[in-house]
Amino acid sequence: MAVRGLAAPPTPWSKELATPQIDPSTYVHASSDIIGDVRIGKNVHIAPGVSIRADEGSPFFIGDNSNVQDAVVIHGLEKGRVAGDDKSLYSVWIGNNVSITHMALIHGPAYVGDDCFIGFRSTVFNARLGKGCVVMMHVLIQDVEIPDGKYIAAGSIITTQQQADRLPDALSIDLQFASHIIGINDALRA
Amino acid sequence: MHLIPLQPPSESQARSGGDVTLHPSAVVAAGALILAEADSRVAIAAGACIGMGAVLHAVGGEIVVAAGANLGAGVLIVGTGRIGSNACIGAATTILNPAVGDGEMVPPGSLITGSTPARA
Amino acid sequence: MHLIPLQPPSESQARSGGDVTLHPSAVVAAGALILAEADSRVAIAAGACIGMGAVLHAVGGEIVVAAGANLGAGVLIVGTGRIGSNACIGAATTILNPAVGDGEMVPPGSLITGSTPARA
Repeated sequence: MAVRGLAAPPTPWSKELATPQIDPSTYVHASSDIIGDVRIGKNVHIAPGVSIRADEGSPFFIGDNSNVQDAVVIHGLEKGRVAGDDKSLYSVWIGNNVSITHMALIHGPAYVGDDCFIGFRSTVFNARLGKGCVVMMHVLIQDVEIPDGKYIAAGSIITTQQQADRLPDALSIDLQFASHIIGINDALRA
Repeated sequence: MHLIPLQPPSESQARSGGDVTLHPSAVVAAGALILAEADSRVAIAAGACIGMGAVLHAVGGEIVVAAGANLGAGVLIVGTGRIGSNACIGAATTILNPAVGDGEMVPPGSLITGSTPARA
Repeated sequence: MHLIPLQPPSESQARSGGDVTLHPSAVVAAGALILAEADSRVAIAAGACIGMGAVLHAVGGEIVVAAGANLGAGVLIVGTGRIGSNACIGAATTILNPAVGDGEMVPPGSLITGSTPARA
């Protein structure tokens, strides 16, 4: 069979990248790929098949007790930074107690506040997501700032600030659903 | 429809973890990830095709991919349930707790979650 | 949990099984899966392009991809039939028993079962 070219050529500058700083209490599955200046806090769970590559945009921050499920991709554009909670600049900031579920894509510049839930296969790119937001599945969030505590319905495409400003608040039923999905992955943490 | 971009395969191998049974005639493309939690299992029957970068993650029971079923690239199956024989799941589809009938066709990019809460 | 590789690593990231004929000038991207069941075959003609993560699964006969046809990433083709010469199948489209004419353009994300196209 003729197969020509590689889908993802190796980055020639990889050897010069900073080493990730990962708290010893954090679990990183052996099949996950974490490169560059990535700072990961306490009790974080990085599931199989996750790719966190700070090879273009960097650094990345992932706060305590956050959960990154199977096949999540975290990457950043070379240009564009967000202010983290420590006032420093990051390509990707992910706060504490955040759940990034299966196949989600967080592409910097991006800020995801504490206690957010990102549903299956959703994308956050060039955006700021306030604390406690519930993003359901198959959502695209791009070029917007979303206030704290908002609910983004499955399949939404939020790409203008007007849309972002009109989002409804997350309800307790949404938070219950989110914790149900998070629970699905908790067994792996043990 | 917003088409979710497919990720190129990060590696040429597919990987599995936990109690995963793969029939010798089933085929699995590059970058697929098949995981069964401690109390769960995944069974993939004869002639099934699992596309590039698909993720199957069994939680709380069994995921069965029946004979001749086809999962397109980037399909995500989570929870417990069955993909019927000769069913086709279009690329980039997400299914929570699947109940896909024999020969059923699921359009690409679909989101099927039985238990999403209703909002007032 | 240790992840067990499902297949031995191969140089090519595309996989084929069964009676698959690929013209030397056809190209197949990474992660593609081309499978012909025991009684079936797949024939890919000169200059055809098979995109990343595409799945071609011949069941009950032959799948022909004619000269110069282009299948986008994540396309899923199942059953038996023909993709006409210089046809273009948009990314993530699913087709059961294809009957795509020469030069025909199929939008990305389509679901085509029988001869009735349906948009996802």
